[in-house]
Amino acid sequence: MNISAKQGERFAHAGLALLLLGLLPLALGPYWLNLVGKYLAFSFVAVGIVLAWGYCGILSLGQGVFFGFGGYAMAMFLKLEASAPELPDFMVWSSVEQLPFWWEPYSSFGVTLASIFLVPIPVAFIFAYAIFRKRVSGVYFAIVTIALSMTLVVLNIGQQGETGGANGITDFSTLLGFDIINDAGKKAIYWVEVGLLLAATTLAALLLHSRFGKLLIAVRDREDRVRFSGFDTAMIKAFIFTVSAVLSSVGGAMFALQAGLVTPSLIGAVTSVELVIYAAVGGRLSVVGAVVGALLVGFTKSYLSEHYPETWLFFLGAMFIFVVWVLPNGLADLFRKILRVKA
Amino acid sequence: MDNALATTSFAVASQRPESIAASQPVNAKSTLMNGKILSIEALTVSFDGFKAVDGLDMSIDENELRVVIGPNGAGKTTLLDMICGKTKPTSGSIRFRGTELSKLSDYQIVRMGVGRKFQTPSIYEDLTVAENLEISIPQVHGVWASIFFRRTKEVRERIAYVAEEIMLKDHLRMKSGKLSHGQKQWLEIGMLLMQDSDLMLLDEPVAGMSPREREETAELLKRIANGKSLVVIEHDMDFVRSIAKKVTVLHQGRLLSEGSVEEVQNDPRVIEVYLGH
Amino acid sequence: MPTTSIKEAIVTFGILVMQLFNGLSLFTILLLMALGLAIVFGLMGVINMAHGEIMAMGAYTTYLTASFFERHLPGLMDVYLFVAILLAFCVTFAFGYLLERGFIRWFYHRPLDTLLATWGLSLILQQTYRSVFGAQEVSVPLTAWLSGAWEPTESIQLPLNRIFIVALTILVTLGVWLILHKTRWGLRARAVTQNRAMSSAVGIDTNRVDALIFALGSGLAGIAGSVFTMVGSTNPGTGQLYIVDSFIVVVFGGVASLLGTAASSFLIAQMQTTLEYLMSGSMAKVAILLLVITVLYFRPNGLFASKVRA
Amino acid sequence: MSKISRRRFMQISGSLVAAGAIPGAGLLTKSSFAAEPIKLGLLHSLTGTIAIAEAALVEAEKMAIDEINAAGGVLGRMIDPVVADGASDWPTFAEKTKQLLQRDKVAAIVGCYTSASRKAVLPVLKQSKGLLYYPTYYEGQEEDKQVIYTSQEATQSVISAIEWMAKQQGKTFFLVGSDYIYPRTCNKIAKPTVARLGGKVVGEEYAPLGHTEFSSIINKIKAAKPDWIYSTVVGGSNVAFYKQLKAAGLDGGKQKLLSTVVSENEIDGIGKENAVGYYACMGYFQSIKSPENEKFVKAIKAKYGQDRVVGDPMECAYNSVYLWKMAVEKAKSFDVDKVVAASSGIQFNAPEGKVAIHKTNHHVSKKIRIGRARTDGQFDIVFESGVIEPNPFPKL
Repeated sequence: MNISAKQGERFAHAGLALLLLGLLPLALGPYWLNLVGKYLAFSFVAVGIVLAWGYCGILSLGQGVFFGFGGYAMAMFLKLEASAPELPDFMVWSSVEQLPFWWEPYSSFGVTLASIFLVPIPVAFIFAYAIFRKRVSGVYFAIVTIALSMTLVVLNIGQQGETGGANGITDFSTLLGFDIINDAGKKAIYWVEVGLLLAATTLAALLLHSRFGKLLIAVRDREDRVRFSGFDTAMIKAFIFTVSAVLSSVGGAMFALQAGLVTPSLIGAVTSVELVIYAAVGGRLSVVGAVVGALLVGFTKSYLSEHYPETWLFFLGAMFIFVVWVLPNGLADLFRKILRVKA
Repeated sequence: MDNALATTSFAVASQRPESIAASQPVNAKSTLMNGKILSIEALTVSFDGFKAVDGLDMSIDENELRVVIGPNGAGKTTLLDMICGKTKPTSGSIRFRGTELSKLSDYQIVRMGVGRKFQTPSIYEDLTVAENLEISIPQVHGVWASIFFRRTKEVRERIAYVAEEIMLKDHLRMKSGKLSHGQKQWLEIGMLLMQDSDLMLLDEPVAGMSPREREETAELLKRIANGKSLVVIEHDMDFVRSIAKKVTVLHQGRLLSEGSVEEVQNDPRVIEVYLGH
Repeated sequence: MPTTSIKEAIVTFGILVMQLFNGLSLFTILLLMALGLAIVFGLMGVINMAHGEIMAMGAYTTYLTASFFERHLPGLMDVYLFVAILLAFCVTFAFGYLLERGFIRWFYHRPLDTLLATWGLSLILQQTYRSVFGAQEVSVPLTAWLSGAWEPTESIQLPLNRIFIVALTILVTLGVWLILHKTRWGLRARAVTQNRAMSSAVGIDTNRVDALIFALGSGLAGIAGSVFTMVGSTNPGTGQLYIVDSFIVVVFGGVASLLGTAASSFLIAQMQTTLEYLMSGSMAKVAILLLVITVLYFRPNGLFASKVRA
Repeated sequence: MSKISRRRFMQISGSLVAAGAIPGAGLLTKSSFAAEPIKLGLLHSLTGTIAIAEAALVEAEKMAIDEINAAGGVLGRMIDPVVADGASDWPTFAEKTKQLLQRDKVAAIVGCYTSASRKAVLPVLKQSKGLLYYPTYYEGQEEDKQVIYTSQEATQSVISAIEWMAKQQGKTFFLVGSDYIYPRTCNKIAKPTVARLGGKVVGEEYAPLGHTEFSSIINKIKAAKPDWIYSTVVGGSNVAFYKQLKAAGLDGGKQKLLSTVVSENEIDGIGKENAVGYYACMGYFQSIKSPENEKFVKAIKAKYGQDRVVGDPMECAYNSVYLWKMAVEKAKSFDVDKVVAASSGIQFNAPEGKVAIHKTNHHVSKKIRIGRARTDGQFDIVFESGVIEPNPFPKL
């Protein structure tokens, strides 16, 4: 079967929607569906990484910063709801007697939602634009982002009275009064999550098909040339970085809901590197591939560690090497080859 | 006689560049700077103490096609880098129609109307020829404008026109990475045409081309020069002879000689530099 | 009482001297840690995320050597460290050579993929250590003559093992510098890393040179790992502790510059010891990371990158 | 396990029970599926940074299970351990708890080491009505319905330790810890205790988790010249801290050091010669002289090798399995609520002596001991308290 790239892509998007809306919810019990929900939270980040890294060549090892931000924002709201009218328990142990001022806004769900979507925009944009204007790129950018995420982890753990420290924020069970721990609650969150994710993948695909999408590729391959066509490439890069930051933040918020806790490790370097690997496994040039990659790596991790608790890292490591070595453009490439999609 | 002229022009050039320009016919598109599109004064740049360009004075007229030659390391590419903002000069000034360029960033310089073609063809190999040209459309430089950009009839016509001009109209749908080396060079020139630059800086546009392609390129450049100013760096003297009216010779970051092809070729300093090398 | 105040002053002076020594010591530790990476990453541009695990390999080699000496040559325990350092170098050098030939070289044209593939490798190595040596830490005995401290005055104690590390680092750094700048091989190595095509054209076997540079970098990591058993812990995850710090040191200094790596180690070490004395450890770490970010902002290619013609 | 192998396993274990034929147990195993093994979850980090400390606990737990199975199991059923890897990642702990409770349907879980991992699994325990035996000393401040805490909480060890230290020599203290909740809570308990005893805290320092460079902190200690250093530095940092202390001349001579986190297992990594002379405060030491302990240590060595050492958390992990078994037998049921109810007041003759689960607060009352590290990596026990009641929510 020979199909064009455009057809192939539509096919992939439709397949993804079918998988997430139909097959998985029908086939899986609540335990696995909840795990799928957790992996899907990572797939938001993976989509952002495809946009920023796959298409624009920006390798950020600090996506965890925004993932963590979204997660903590949501968790703070849930924790306040869970402990109201008292202070959150970890504050009590740490002798924090008054709610820190930066917690105040998170007692409102509207503000929490808005901040998950909006706060990353100025933060990511200003940070990225300043850095890209100075032409910090490649590994240097990766190191700056990794240093940033490490800084935040250390700060977060150090301020345990206000952030929950190494324990993170745990033990919340309701969202606006709805139980989010039981199976029905989890399923409702799953539908919201899938809705958001499909919206994100669709928007990402539209973005990539616009002239801006071509511009991203141009920046990735020949940034100089783009500048000498009169573009402020720092602006382009900062924009796509901001988009990926917002996606990460939304993913983090979904993670907090699905996993029922947030911890500093979400912000850290290891999570960030793993997230890049999710995208790489699925295919750094495929939005759908990124989602599938996150699902697949997450599933593999859970499955292997369940059945080979002592040796599963061997398999996981081997899988990463295999994918990078044999399928540099990830599983999406494999599908393209199988379906003979024309480049 | 030739020698004498070259000497005078060199001497004059290093002191008051305007005087030469004044003796040239002026096609007054802009009279802001006595018909000069670009004027460079006392331009110097040093890398860790090494002066790649050293006190250079030079100017380009509106609608002029100037060729810059010189041995390796003469500072030719560095000169173009400074004009287009890729490298910041240590001192001196570069004025484009009266505006100082050395303080602007590269993309701002481009938006003023200065285009640059690099030594090795610098195109987007993962995009098609049409997409390469489309990205180079001027005035649509913002992020949002790019996202909501529509490929209108005008756009398509303009792309078709330029593609015709650069002899690639049959390859519009092709991934540009698959073009031949010469075609890539043309595509990059085409991108400058799309940009509608008034001053085009071309670094070795015929490198790696077959003799036939060189001829076609020479014709192309001559067509372009009708209405735009061009600065071309080139090694191939046959090619230089076929397009140049006026040649500037650089050596060790300084201006060595300036004049017609014959004048500089007979300049003893030029001969010494080339043969002594 | 004047005598107490003099005593106080002596103590304060002692602390000052020891703090300065700490700075020096940390400088050499960071330098030793980053040296291998400066070669592998700085010169070759290979991002090897398993570099930390290669250090751990050096540490485990040292552990095995120590166990062997304890069991079979107890009389020679005093010199086991030298044997261990040498062995650690040889083992990791050989591993590095094989790794480059069989693995890394497939990724030269895609540097960021190296990062991902070597991340996978690092997982495998960690699990290997865990399976072979157990998840717990192993203890590497300290040679008798390196335990304790040199006490020039009553209030100053300078740990002997740290003095040893300072000396060793100076030796190793000097050695590396001599190899790279004073030998024919070093000249070739630098030529290859700067212009592969040209070097190959003038008849240098670039494949061999690549493998040897990578092996040298790995060998240096092995030495570092071996030496760090004296001050730190040895467990399957040891490598992870060092890798990010090493990258930060190398990048901060500006890649492709051994001098930069040295200078950046020095700066970070002095900052860290001073700040840790003045504020809490966490805040000191935050301050240093922020400094790194700021410096990279103003000098995007690191502290000591030279301005070159584009 | 495939169907066939499971059936075979049931046959084998069934015949084992029949052969074991403990009087009384026979009555309970009359129901038709009596021979089916009961699953017990063992949830610890086998990979990642915490595996250093946690992996050994699984071994002790497995040994307890083997012993119990060899003696006929619990309520006539064999215990089938289900090991899960928390991977030193708290969300993974939550995921694995869910797996153990919802898919493997374990009767109880013995697991977790860090407080963070325990906090992560609490909501899951609550949701799925699980039961966790938590075998690690920790900072207290918690009393969850679904958890039995089988090691000492902070007041039990910290207050005893400070009181003992204050009696030995001068009363100035320097507190050093890793920067997270256990050290900070311990120090929060230590400070008023020091004040109550008329002593003085001359310094309090925290190093980031995983820190390996302690020279500046050591200089601060030298400048403050305390009589005692009270350490709650954990994990790999510990190794670096002890090695560097020793090298810097703070070898426990003039200024003494006591830690509430260094057991024999940690000394294995620190190196015997680096730990000599430093004190540790624990509920259990391998060098305790009692028939129960000698048997325990011998069994561990027989199973896992002669050079294995046993530390406090391993012993508590071992106890946990037995405490669960006893509660199940008392409740005559595997039902979590019944087991929890039956746990109240249960006593076990552990290797460390008698430990008893508190009537109400889910913690254990036990003796606390202080030991001084010897050249062979073992401790000379220099102090043994009376039985101390747990007090997870101290008024300070």
